[in-house]
Amino acid sequence: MVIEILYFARIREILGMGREQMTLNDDIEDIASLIDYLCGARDDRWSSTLQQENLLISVNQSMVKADHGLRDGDEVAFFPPVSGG
Amino acid sequence: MVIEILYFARIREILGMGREQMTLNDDIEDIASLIDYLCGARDDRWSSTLQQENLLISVNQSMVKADHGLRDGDEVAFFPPVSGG
Amino acid sequence: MVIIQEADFDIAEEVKVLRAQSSETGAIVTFIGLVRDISDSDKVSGLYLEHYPGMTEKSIEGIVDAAKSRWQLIGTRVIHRVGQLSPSDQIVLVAVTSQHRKDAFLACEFIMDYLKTRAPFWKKEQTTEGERWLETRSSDVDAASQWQNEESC
Amino acid sequence: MVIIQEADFDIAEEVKVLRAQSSETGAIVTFIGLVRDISDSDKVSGLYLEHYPGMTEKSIEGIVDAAKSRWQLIGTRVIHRVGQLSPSDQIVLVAVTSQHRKDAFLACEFIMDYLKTRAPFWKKEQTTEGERWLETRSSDVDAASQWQNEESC
Repeated sequence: MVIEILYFARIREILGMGREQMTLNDDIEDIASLIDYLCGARDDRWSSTLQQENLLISVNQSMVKADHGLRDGDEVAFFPPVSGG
Repeated sequence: MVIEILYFARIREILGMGREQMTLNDDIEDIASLIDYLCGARDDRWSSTLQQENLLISVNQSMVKADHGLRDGDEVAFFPPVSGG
Repeated sequence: MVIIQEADFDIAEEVKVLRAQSSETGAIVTFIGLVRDISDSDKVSGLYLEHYPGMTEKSIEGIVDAAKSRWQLIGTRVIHRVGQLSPSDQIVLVAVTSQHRKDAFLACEFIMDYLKTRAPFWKKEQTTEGERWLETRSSDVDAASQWQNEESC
Repeated sequence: MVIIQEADFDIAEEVKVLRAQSSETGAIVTFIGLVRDISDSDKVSGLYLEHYPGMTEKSIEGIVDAAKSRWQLIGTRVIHRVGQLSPSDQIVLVAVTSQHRKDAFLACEFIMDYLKTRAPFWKKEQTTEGERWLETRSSDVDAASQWQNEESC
């Protein structure tokens, strides 16, 4: 399946990337396995940001936990704790 | 002594008077005795308004109780519960 | 700053004055009270607001001082209208600035609750059933007394 | 009504729109957040606000809906600015109308507390010590969680 991944704020800056499209292997079925894949396949910046305890995750613009399942066409976002207002 | 008495809102309308100056006899030393005097010396409208339980009293623009003493030049006011805001 | 006036007020003007007072201001909370067109299920056509000149300002200043001693505030503005008003007219503005929003929210609500029960204003409603003077609502007395209960916590 | 924009806003305009919505409105409570010039004792020269377009509006609308189900509200307006801001600039406006002031006060504070912890905005401060991203303050997390404790009372 194909998903869109968005990165925001500090995470976007560290990774040097705001958005990417990814074609996932069949064994990546949820957010947790997506994070595992990204941390394993890419450089240290990925594991240092995506394994942080306070990482926030959304799928299709709703906040989710790491066990949330993935479907074709999903919009996934990774971001740090928010600070608006 | 000479005092000024002010009446507001419903009380002012019932008494038909917003303000009066009064020269008090020596035996009127506090608000309670002033109210007694006014209720005794004047018609029923005075006793029906000044003896109401929810009557509010101020002397020199600070809220007081009926046992508050009176001094020459005091500005006394009688009014119903407030309803601003 | 406490102002009693017949004229209407402009919230933008008051917020502008408050913003100019300090660059440390992080929060502005305002309350505006309006004349409602229904009162106890009667249609209200107008409202006359009487007050006690001098004592009104003094009592509101006392309430504002109490708020200032309780929370960290930067500035406050209270404007209360008197005289003849119509439904939807603005009656009162309370505006409070602070470094942090919690102080501003609490102080603004505190000032309104005490103003409702302590400041010498009286409303006379003109309704389809005739004219009538309003008196303090028991819900307003309860609102003001809650601040005292909190103090003893 | 939730609006995310780079442009500044005018509180008078927003209050005017809310007042026109209903003649039953008795109370308008507004909150304005401003850029402070000091942060953790460093001088702030500017603030950059990033957000997640689409999700921002959706999350704030969810917060407003939660407020509406909890209190009797007539209207709400939330405007949040993004992009480059300077000290003393307005960042956010939350305006709530209701028949009675208590509902308006509580709903306005509730919306701000949740917006601070749930809406996807990120602030990057430019200070004398360099640039830094801000993260949710623990005091804001506490403020938002208080509303949940109250629910179980």
